[in-house]
Amino acid sequence: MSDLSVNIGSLRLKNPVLAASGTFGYGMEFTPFMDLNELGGFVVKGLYFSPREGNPPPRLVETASGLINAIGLQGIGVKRFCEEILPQLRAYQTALIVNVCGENEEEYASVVEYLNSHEGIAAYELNISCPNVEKGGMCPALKPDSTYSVVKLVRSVSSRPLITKLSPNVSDIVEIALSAQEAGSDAVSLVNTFLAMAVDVDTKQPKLANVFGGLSGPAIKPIALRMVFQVASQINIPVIGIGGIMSGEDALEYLICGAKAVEVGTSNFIDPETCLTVVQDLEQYCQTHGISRIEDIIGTLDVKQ
Amino acid sequence: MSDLSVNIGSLRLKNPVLAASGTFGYGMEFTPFMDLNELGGFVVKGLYFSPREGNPPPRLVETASGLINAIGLQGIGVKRFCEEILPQLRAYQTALIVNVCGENEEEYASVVEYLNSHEGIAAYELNISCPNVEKGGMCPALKPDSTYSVVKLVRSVSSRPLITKLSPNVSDIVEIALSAQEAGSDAVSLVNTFLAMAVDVDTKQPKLANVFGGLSGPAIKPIALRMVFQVASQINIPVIGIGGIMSGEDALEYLICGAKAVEVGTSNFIDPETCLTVVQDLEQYCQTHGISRIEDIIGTLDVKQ
Amino acid sequence: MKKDSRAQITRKESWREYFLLSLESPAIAQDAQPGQFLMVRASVDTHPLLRRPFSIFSAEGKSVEIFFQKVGLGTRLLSEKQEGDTIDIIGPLGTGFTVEKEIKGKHSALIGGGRGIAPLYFLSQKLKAHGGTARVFYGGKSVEDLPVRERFEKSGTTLSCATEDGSFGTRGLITEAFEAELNNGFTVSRIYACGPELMLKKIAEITAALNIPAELSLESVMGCGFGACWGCVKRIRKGQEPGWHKICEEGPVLKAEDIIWELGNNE
Amino acid sequence: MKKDSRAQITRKESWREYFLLSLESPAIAQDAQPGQFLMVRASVDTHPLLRRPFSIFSAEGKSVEIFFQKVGLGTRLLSEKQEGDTIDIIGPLGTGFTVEKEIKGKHSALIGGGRGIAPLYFLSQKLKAHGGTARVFYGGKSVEDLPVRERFEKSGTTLSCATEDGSFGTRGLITEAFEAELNNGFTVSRIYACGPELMLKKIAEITAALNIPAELSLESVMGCGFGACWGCVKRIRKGQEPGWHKICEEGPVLKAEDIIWELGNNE
Ligand SMILES: Cc1cc2nc3c(=O)[nH]c(=O)nc-3n(C[C@H](O)[C@H](O)[C@H](O)COP(=O)(O)OP(=O)(O)OC[C@H]3O[C@@H](n4cnc5c(N)ncnc54)[C@H](O)[C@@H]3O)c2cc1C
Ligand SMILES: Cc1cc2nc3c(=O)[nH]c(=O)nc-3n(C[C@H](O)[C@H](O)[C@H](O)COP(=O)(O)OP(=O)(O)OC[C@H]3O[C@@H](n4cnc5c(N)ncnc54)[C@H](O)[C@@H]3O)c2cc1C
Ligand SMILES: Cc1cc2nc3c(=O)[nH]c(=O)nc-3n(C[C@H](O)[C@H](O)[C@H](O)COP(=O)(O)O)c2cc1C
Ligand SMILES: Cc1cc2nc3c(=O)[nH]c(=O)nc-3n(C[C@H](O)[C@H](O)[C@H](O)COP(=O)(O)O)c2cc1C
Ligand code: FES
Ligand code: FES
Repeated sequence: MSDLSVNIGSLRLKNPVLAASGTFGYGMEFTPFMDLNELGGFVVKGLYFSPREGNPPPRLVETASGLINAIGLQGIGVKRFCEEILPQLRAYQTALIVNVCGENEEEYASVVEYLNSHEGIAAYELNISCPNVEKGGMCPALKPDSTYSVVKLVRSVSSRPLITKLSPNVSDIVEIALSAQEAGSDAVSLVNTFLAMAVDVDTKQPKLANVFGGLSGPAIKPIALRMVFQVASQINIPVIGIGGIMSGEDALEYLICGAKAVEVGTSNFIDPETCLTVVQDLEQYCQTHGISRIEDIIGTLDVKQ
Repeated sequence: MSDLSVNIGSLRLKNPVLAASGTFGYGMEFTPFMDLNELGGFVVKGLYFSPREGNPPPRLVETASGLINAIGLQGIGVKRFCEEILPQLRAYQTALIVNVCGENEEEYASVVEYLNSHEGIAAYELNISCPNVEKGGMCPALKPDSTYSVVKLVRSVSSRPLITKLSPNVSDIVEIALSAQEAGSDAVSLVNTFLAMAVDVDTKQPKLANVFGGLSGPAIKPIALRMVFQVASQINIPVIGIGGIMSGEDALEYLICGAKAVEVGTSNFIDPETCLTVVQDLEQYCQTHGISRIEDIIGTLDVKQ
Repeated sequence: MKKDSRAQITRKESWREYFLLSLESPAIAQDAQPGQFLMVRASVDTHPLLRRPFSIFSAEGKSVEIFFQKVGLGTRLLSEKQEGDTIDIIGPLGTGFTVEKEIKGKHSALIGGGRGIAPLYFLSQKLKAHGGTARVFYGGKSVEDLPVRERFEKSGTTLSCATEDGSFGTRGLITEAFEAELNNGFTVSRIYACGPELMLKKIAEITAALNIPAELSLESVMGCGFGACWGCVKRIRKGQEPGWHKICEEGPVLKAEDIIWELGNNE
Repeated sequence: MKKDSRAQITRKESWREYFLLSLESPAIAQDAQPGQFLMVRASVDTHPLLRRPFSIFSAEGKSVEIFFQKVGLGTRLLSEKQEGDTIDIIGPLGTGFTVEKEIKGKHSALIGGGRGIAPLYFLSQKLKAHGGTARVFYGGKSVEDLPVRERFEKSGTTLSCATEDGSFGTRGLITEAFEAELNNGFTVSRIYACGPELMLKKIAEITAALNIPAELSLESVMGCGFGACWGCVKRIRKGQEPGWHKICEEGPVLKAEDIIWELGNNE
């Protein structure tokens, strides 16, 4: 048995595999398929302070090896989450991370303040990068200053480790990651989805009611991996890699590029057991390659000069 | 027979289908598969002033529904092009567009000045967006000011229509397109490839000798289409849509989103007849939908309010 | 709800673009209820990415059947599978048709349009098992779109067919055939239907006017099928609240009166 | 060079992970030369994206054959094709082996490692047709890696086999078996080889030392196969100039002395 545990700042994970926000429901949806205790952790669906309606359907469209979604963060709001869901989740011995949303900086802060007083949450993931809420995909993670400002505020009210989730829809993701680091974020996770669209040529209408949505899945992996490598080479806080992971091999690419952990997203829909398969694949890889601690392979990309 | 012709500024194309630079060689490679005269036009492989070695192999890696390349613009340089290739291409009645490269602004200008005096070229496509040349993917198209500056200079020396080719690796592609327009570009084409990478987990080495490469193919279509729609809605000069086109349906998505023409890239490798199939598909679509001029469907996306 | 990544195809029948596959999957077969569905993986590696939803055509012993029409890449790949191949399925999923105890001795109409016939065979069997009687209305463009009518006939179910081109049964839409029967004095205590949205909307109107309880099986683009993606929502009433609710959980079968027929939702 | 999008599989043979397909494609068969290759489309829609290169195993009358090993997704999809199915191929491509007039009465050695045997059957037939004699050295890990040895035997070609585990022929690498023969006084005027790079490099060393002309068939990742992508380059000499040259045009068969064996290139 190899040691698969990793540390994301003060947060210790039993293995580096997390389920990504918005693709794992509130966790309980996956209990028919797995023992949640075997996960490194999971990030619940993005929560605003109040419940949200989300976007009208169609909300999903498939593309080549990819999926565009425009759910629009439909959700039950932070209060119902704490009343109805959190008590069930406390039964599990795995890192529960809450994905925190806000229409403005104050809302992010009030979600975190509300959650602070509830037990059983391991960390917050600050979702400043959802492209589906505002038309045109605007969000704080597109600019260093808006990133800095919201992270700084939330960091000041948060009693728990803070992971800032970055957007890939930028020229220079390293610059944004540095802003998050400077503002006190304990880690960054990347990437959220790529702003995208698709058209029905017979009706001449967008295939999504919201026109734009976020592209995820294997199609985006090569771009997301590049971003993770760039960010991990330039910042000091831990990086969590996200984008198109369906197998242990995919996860290993991210770890080798410098990610301390990964999140599995879209693949949870296709094979709800993906997260566990990835954990098993990592274990297997360590055995085969004689690696006693998974941490030893993080950031070991062998770049010739 | 519907009228498939379109105008890109003063450049008249017999149909809106061009072959994209770097995926169609110098044109002659495709004569076994088609009559080049049936194309709207084609863009030859990027040319620097001098011949270039390109990057060491491996230069290609396949990903989910995509291809990463790091050719590094290997090429024969502008002089040999004019001596050896151009005379053969003059035999064809189709728009020949030269993709112009440069290590600095002066080189772009000297390539264009050299070509100005040679007959048989319909337009220049300014490649300020190749991610494979500098490590880390730097290029003028990442910033509005560097875009403005090189376009302005080249526009001042060019005797032919100028199409500026944009990079998708930016936060705000509309801003870059506006800079190109302001600097006098006659049209913009988008997108070039997405900066990407892949890792061999057994050797822990990057799968490309150059580490980074550019992602193309169907995987990127949803993002590229979104960018074309955004740019076409905001600028006045014509837009040429590029990214993942393999069929007439793909091309139609771009036209409906506002592209006046499209370029077919990676698909030329897979089915060297793609460009012609797309032309036939467009003709068929026009017949079925009773459209007499293809220009009538450009920018007709039906977005509900 | 179980995942069975190696359900074996034990029998395959095909008619032009329609296919019926028998899958050996004991745990799923045992739990299945009429109106529930499976999520089937049809992809080669990463493309097409998502599973595809199919109603359960029948469940008996160790086997479940699915009946589908080839309409795109996923169904094409599935149609190329052979007997002996295995496929990866998740199920049974969703909320199916309700068959209450009071159905005993009562008469139901089951209306299926095209591939929408898929969940109605299983339902007809269950209704009979509970002592009810069922009459099935089965419509399509042409006789070729009614491939499974013999399954109903063999099981002794009364079947009325309609085709748009008149090549089999009455000419016209199946809803017209159904309305004509109602006008002829045909009475039912319950209606179940599955098919194109326009057909379902029409049935909702008819049954609302006559005050007959109706259950309709809806389609929706499904990302996961088990409540995790929030992709499959439609505007429906759940208790008092109209809102975007998940069709893979609250449905695919819904009470007609709970469906809100509005633009961009169910049309 | 032609594209044939409907080449029919008229015969399929298979051994564990090896497959031999006979494809009816008259125009391509007619032009094919030993050492040339086909680009074969194995994708479902957009994935895996690129065509796959395969040497021409034989060309006779209206048919070409390919022989391949299942190593990944593309070859797996291809291995699942059945007799009667059609596939989309482009060919013949590249520069094959040179068989000069002077070959008449001369003796050649053909060395193939694993799936590298693919182009050598066609070559052995051509050599014979030109009045030369050919001895084939065929190596693999185990006897199961030598599935097409009977094709050579049937055609009356002298065959020497080697397996790493000693399960057939001499034990060891095929290059060792070949060297042993040379040491035993075996003389050849020309050597042709195809197989893993390490094997080819070894052969280049042996033949350089003995001053025997050798032609080697290289592999490379190919984006197009017909000179359009510049993806397949290796460092080779072309005339005086060493540079990155396209293997799909200058090769896949190259004179041993034109190949520059350097790190990141051919190893
Ligand atoms: C709960 C449920 C049960 C179903 N039961 C059956 C069944 O028993 N038999 C059967 O033949 N079909 C059934 N369907 C429809 C079936 O899932 C789709 O036909 C199938 O997913 C199409 O996949 P494809 O890859 O072949 O087509 P695609 O290439 O994905 O699409 C082809 C066409 O079908 C449409 N389409 C794709 N997915 C869906 C969807 N989920 N709902 C509606 N339209 C869609 C597309 O918009 C497109 O026009 C059911 C759908 C749902 C939601
Ligand atoms: C000119 C030429 C002729 C060839 N002739 C034959 C032949 O006659 N029979 C035969 O079995 N194979 C032949 N090959 C190799 C064959 O093309 C590859 O095995 C095939 O493309 C793998 O496809 P895949 O999708 O199954 O594997 P992938 O999933 O793409 O890859 C599986 C493994 O094979 C390696 N690989 C992939 N493509 C290539 C490639 N082009 N060259 C070398 N390694 C590769 C990958 O790095 C990976 O390790 C030839 C290659 C070339 C360039
Ligand atoms: C349907 C769907 C819903 C999502 N919802 C959220 C969300 O609520 N919060 C968030 O930060 N990311 C959300 N994401 C983004 C994912 O967490 C992840 O960053 C992205 O999908 C890329 O990973 P993948 O390619 O593995 O899916 C969502 C993604 C999908 C597909
Ligand atoms: C192998 C390869 C070489 C390319 N070379 C060039 C080039 O020389 N100049 C250029 O502007 N774009 C180049 N491109 C980018 C394409 O022209 C096109 O913008 C991109 O591939 C996206 O289109 P696609 O998805 O249809 O391939 C190249 C792309 C590929 C795949
Ligand atoms: S299909 Fe995913 S929630 Fe319904
Ligand atoms: S494979 Fe494309 S140039 Fe050789």
